[in-house]
Amino acid sequence: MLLAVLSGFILAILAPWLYKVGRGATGWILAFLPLGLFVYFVGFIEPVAHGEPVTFTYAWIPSLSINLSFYVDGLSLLFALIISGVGTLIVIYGGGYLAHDKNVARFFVYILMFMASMLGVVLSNNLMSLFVFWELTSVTSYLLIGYYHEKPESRFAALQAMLVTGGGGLAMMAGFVMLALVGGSWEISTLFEQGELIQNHAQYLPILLLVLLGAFTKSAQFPFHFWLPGAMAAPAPVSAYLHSATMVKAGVYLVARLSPILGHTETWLYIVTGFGTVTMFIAAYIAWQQTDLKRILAYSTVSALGILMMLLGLGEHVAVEAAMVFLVVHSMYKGSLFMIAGAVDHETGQRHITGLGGLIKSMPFSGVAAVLAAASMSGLPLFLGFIGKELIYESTLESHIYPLALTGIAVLTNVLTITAAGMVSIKPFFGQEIKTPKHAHEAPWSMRVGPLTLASLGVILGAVPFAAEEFGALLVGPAASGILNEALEVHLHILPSAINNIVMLSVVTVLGGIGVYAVRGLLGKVVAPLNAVSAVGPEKWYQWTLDGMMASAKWQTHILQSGYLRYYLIITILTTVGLAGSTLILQGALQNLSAITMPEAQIHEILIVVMILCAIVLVLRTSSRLTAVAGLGVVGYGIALLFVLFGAPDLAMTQFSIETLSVILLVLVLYRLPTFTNFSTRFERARDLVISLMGGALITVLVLIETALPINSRLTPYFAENSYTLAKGHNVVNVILVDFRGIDTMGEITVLGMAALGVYGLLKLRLAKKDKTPEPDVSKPEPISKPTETYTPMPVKE
Amino acid sequence: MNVLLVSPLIIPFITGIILILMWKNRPAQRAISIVGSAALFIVSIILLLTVWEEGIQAVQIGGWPAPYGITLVADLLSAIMIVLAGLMAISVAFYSLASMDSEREAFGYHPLFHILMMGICGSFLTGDLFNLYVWFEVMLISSFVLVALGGERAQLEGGIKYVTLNLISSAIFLAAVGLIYGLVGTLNMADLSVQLRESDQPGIVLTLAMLFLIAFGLKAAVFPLYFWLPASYHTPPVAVSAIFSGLLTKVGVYTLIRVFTLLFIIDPAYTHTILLVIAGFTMLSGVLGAAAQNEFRRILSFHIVSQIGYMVMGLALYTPLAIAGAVFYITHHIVVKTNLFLVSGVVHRLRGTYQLKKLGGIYQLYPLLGVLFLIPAFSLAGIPPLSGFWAKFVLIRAGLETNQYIIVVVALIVSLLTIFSMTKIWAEVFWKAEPEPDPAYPREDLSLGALAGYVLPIAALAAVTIVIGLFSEPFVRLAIDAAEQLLDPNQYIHAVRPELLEGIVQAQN
Amino acid sequence: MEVILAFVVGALYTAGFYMILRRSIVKLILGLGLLGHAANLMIFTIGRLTRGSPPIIGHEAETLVGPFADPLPQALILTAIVIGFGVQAFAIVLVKRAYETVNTEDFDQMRSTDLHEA
Amino acid sequence: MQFSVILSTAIRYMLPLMLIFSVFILLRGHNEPGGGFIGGLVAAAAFALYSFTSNLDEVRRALRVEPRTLIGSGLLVAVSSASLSLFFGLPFMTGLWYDEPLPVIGKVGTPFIFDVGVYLVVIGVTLLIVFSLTEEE
Repeated sequence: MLLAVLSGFILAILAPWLYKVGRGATGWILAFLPLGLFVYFVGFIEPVAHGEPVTFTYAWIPSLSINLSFYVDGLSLLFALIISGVGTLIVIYGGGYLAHDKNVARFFVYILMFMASMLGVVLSNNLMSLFVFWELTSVTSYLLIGYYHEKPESRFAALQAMLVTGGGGLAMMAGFVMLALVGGSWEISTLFEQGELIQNHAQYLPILLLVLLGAFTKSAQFPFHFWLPGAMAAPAPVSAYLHSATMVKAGVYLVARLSPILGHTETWLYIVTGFGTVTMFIAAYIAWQQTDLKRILAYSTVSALGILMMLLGLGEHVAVEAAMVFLVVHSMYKGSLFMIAGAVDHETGQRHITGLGGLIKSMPFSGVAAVLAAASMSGLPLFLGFIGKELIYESTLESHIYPLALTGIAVLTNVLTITAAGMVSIKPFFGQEIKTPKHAHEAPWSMRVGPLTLASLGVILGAVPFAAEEFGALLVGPAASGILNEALEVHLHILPSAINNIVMLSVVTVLGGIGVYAVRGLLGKVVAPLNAVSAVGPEKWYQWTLDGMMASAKWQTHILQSGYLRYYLIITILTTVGLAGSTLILQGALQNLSAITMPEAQIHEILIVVMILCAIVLVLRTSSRLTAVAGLGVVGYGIALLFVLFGAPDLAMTQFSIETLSVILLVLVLYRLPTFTNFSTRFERARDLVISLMGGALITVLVLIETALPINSRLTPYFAENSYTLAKGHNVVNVILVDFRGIDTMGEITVLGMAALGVYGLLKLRLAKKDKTPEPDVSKPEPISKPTETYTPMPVKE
Repeated sequence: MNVLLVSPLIIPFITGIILILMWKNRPAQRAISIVGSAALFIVSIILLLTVWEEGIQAVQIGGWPAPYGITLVADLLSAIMIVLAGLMAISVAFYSLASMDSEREAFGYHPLFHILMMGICGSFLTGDLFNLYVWFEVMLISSFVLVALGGERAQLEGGIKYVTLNLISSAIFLAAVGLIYGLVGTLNMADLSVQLRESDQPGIVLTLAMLFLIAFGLKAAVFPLYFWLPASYHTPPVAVSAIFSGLLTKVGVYTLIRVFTLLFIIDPAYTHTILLVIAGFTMLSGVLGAAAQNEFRRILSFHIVSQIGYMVMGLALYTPLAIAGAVFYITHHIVVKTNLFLVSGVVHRLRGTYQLKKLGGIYQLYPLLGVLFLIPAFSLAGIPPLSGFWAKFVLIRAGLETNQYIIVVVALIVSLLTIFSMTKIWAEVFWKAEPEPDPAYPREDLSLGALAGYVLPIAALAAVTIVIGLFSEPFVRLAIDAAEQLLDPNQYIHAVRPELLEGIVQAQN
Repeated sequence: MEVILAFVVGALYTAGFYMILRRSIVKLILGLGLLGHAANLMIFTIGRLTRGSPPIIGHEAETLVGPFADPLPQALILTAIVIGFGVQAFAIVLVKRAYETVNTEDFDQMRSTDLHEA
Repeated sequence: MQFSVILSTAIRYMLPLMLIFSVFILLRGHNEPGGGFIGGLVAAAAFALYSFTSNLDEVRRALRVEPRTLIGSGLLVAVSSASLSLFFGLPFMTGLWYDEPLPVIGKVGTPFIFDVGVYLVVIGVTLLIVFSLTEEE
């Protein structure tokens, strides 16, 4: 099983090399993998239908309870069959569709990876491995939508899809984690037993909302549906596969899969059915107003996804059954129609239905397939779509909430769906022939196999009683059982046994559909004013969010990363003072201040202190840099004197020599630089002084508090004891430096060495002007150097 | 153990010294640089395996017992960090051979690089607070020089901000070390752990904790102390940016983790809540900064900030899983972020610019390079099953376990924005059609084979990312073990010197 | 005396902070110098002061006896002074080069690396 | 000019004296105030003064080695003295002492050799900075 899921990834990596060998036939060759997988999954039908679900577990990250565990029951099997089956046809179709595209090898890489990810989603039993595959479908979808990546609209659509589904995915991840924490397991099949516990938990609602957010975004439910029509920027095979038959169904799958755990509550019913209903109607309403083949199909897909959600929300036996039948119906006709739309676009260069007509002559195979698929889509009798529609009406009529309203909306939706079906089949292929940009001719065989197979399957399952019965018993029944977590027998009949309400509804629907199709032009004009509403629809919300985010990003970055070093420093100092100061006060450390004793000092000590203070003032106030350097030197010497007085001769010697060296260095460097220019305003200076005083005060307080406490050095007695006896030196400071803490000194001389190398490098290395980065585009300020050092009122620049 | 534990210090040190002595011999310098980095990498792996097998290792420099001498300690966190340093050293050293200009090589690029590694390894290994300051300075001075070496205008402007703000951080750190010695009279971290827990001045201890938070937070580039990073990281040659972006800020994160699991644990409800707030703002502010940028390396630089937030979040949540998440996040981030910078260097080599506006069409011409970008980029954005996803997952799970919903929401939103800005680079540099060539930016169409010196380290690091993602179990296990050690400071103290624990043991009895 | 020096230390920090907040790069260097002095004096003060009596063991003695200045802070400060000197020397030259390249000592003319419009 | 001639002559004679003095400071460091750091500064100051009064090439000749090499060798001496103990199975930097005191120097051990390394580095660093700056002018 692991190999079955991962084989797609492996083959994907090999695809570019295979392409070098296979060239035009690569599609046919690669199709053997999905075909093989399909056959492999077919082998599961019997055992799963008659027995227990099959599980496979492979350890992945046991420390986090994440396993690659797979669970094959009717539900996952049905999806796996759709994915591998349609996948086979798509790979063949894609090979033909992109035969002349230079990047077709990449297409194969992405599509195979996608298929493998999708299989992973529907087969995973572990919540996190499901999520891993789920995100992989988003990523591959991103790459596939952006396949024509040099077109800006492709990139835009890819990003939109990624952000919407990715955002939902992240919410879903949080939901999964909470679900696992509440339910005590990461394995879905184990969580089935915890349904009651979870539904009564305080976190049930957040979990439900988060998980549904993931499902709704993925399955393009209103108001997240807008990314799907945008995703039509992808090549046709991608739309046919991802955006009709498989990926968008992942959300449906998830809702179905988690029904036993999260479903069957009031909340669930209202939310899932509610969103589903709104989606199915709104999308169907938008669909028939489109003229672009792919957009019509995209919106009708959204509508179908809405129907599926609505049914799963209802959660009754018949509703679940209806959902599974409709799922298969939809995958077949929509996959087929998307491929045909692609073929039409490919062979005529035109995909607006207003520019298409009478193609049946030049494209007979595609035309037939289109009609068959559209008939299934319309739910005409003897097509599988009919069975699906009947079951849908049965479900809505049995609903616990608003059965009539639901049924009414369902009828309206189906009426519009029939209209759309007509628009994508009748309009392009029949009626007056219209000249197209490219001379129309039939698509190659690789592009015919898929639509024809899928379309005829719809007829076979819908018209052959035996086939329908087996389909119901072997696939739909087990799948529905998986959703309900109890065995359910399903019997499908191609025709209803008696004329009842439901049949009447069907008749009304078909008649309505034909009627609307006939007057759609007129109707379009009537409802046109309503469309102003869609100008403020969800896609706009997305754009506003994005723009708002960008604006706030620019704003905060402009404020924070202003480029003014002094603001950075001010923020740093204020943060320090704020955090440390408030802690000092809040944690009650200030009371130690009462322990301070009056200072006692000798006169020469006072003198030195006064000298230091004067020098500080001098440094602050002088406008001559040499005076300032001298002041700094005096401060240093003053401190050295303090070292002498308080028993630190080594320190004093070092301080003296370093200070001298620093002063020399400063003078050497600075005497070419100008006098200080006073750039700041009086306000700024006052502000900076206050900030600095706060910083200084913080340190002073800390020093005062600490020096008032008794010191108890744990180290010094040891040094006093052992410097000579063990380390053989009389000068304890020196012994500490070269022995007790010698490694400090090693670091210290390394710092010195590197600093010297740095000085050398900075002064000597002048890169030749071959550097590719030009000077940043900042207007050169005029030099402000002044030759003299006399103090004159400085220009105030701000 | 004596030799093993000091070798991450001695190897880069001796390598650096030899490089200084062979100043003029460029071929020899290049060879020695590679040998030295390889040796460091090998030793680091041995060290990690030893620590994992035998527990925390400690050695007393000079044979002076703790707390009187300086202790070098390797617990799992340190050992992991050293391995990462080794891995970065060898990859970037290799990359430098191809990408570094001969002028900078002639002015000491190689020795500075190795001394930088020495400072980094020293910071990871030391068990003494003042000694940590010294290693910080070794690391900083080397990084200062590396930032500025070459003296281009942007380097100098960015360099001044980098130097100034880091010096402020050092000044605060030094003051805090002084104050801590004044309070409890010791500098050994194991000893401090005991003394600070038993201090009768919790108010002062917490105040000092704040000072350390500022000092290390600035080095780690957390909000609102990160300004130096986006101002400077995009200015030096790309090999330097790469090593800085991967390793250097993580030294700050490492020290934050160290002091807030070993030293300042008297009141996590106070200190770690502050950390959590900082983490949230750091994530958000960093990613918004990235969203506002239009230059390859600047976007990456702001992302560093954002992701530091995730690491701090792990520390702030302060549960075994959360800390494991932080450790795993660091591991993943260092590999991935370095790699992204290395990729940006290749693009720059081909097109002469980092401006998104001027770039495009790379994927069409260099699909392999595109893949090599996508792997770390998606990993950074937390796309499963790459390494970044597990890192994010663990943190989010830890956040939900402790009911810290706000930070989880922030983390998720930031994650989405990360995807946004990573795809921005992808779309602009790789997907977009190539814009009209600008004569100001000379382009060179080299084959990737001709750029093997660039591509090989990138591919190697991408492979590491994939391995961490697909075969995560040992890495996760390692992170969890490291976290368990960190949350039990007494293990650390015991490894340094069992006698130090006496006070604690008595108190507990 | 510690009390007095606490205020001197505070004054040094205040002056240092004030200087680094100026727009002139030269003042920045001076400010960093002041901050270095401040930190050193602070550690010295915090290690408590002892008049006279350097920590040197007499020629006849084997251990330090009587009141003596704490040698450890001295060793730390010595290391810090030297490191500070190295870093400062580099910073000075960096500022000099920046001045020559940008041709101004005004920090507000040195924002190009931060502006995202670039 | 007269003054600088006198000074440069004086310095030429003072140089050896100052160097001897610097070694003296280095040697007594372990027992009295002094040590490798201050000793190195004194020696460097001697060369620096020399360089202010004579031309740089002459000073470089007198120095015989590049300052950079001095830094490298100083670091090498330091790390070697520190690593020596590793060969005896002792922790890094453990002091090893030659028990018989030598004349003038006193007891010799690895910490002392380490201090010599410091001395060399300090000379190298100071001179490298001073030379670079002087050549710059």
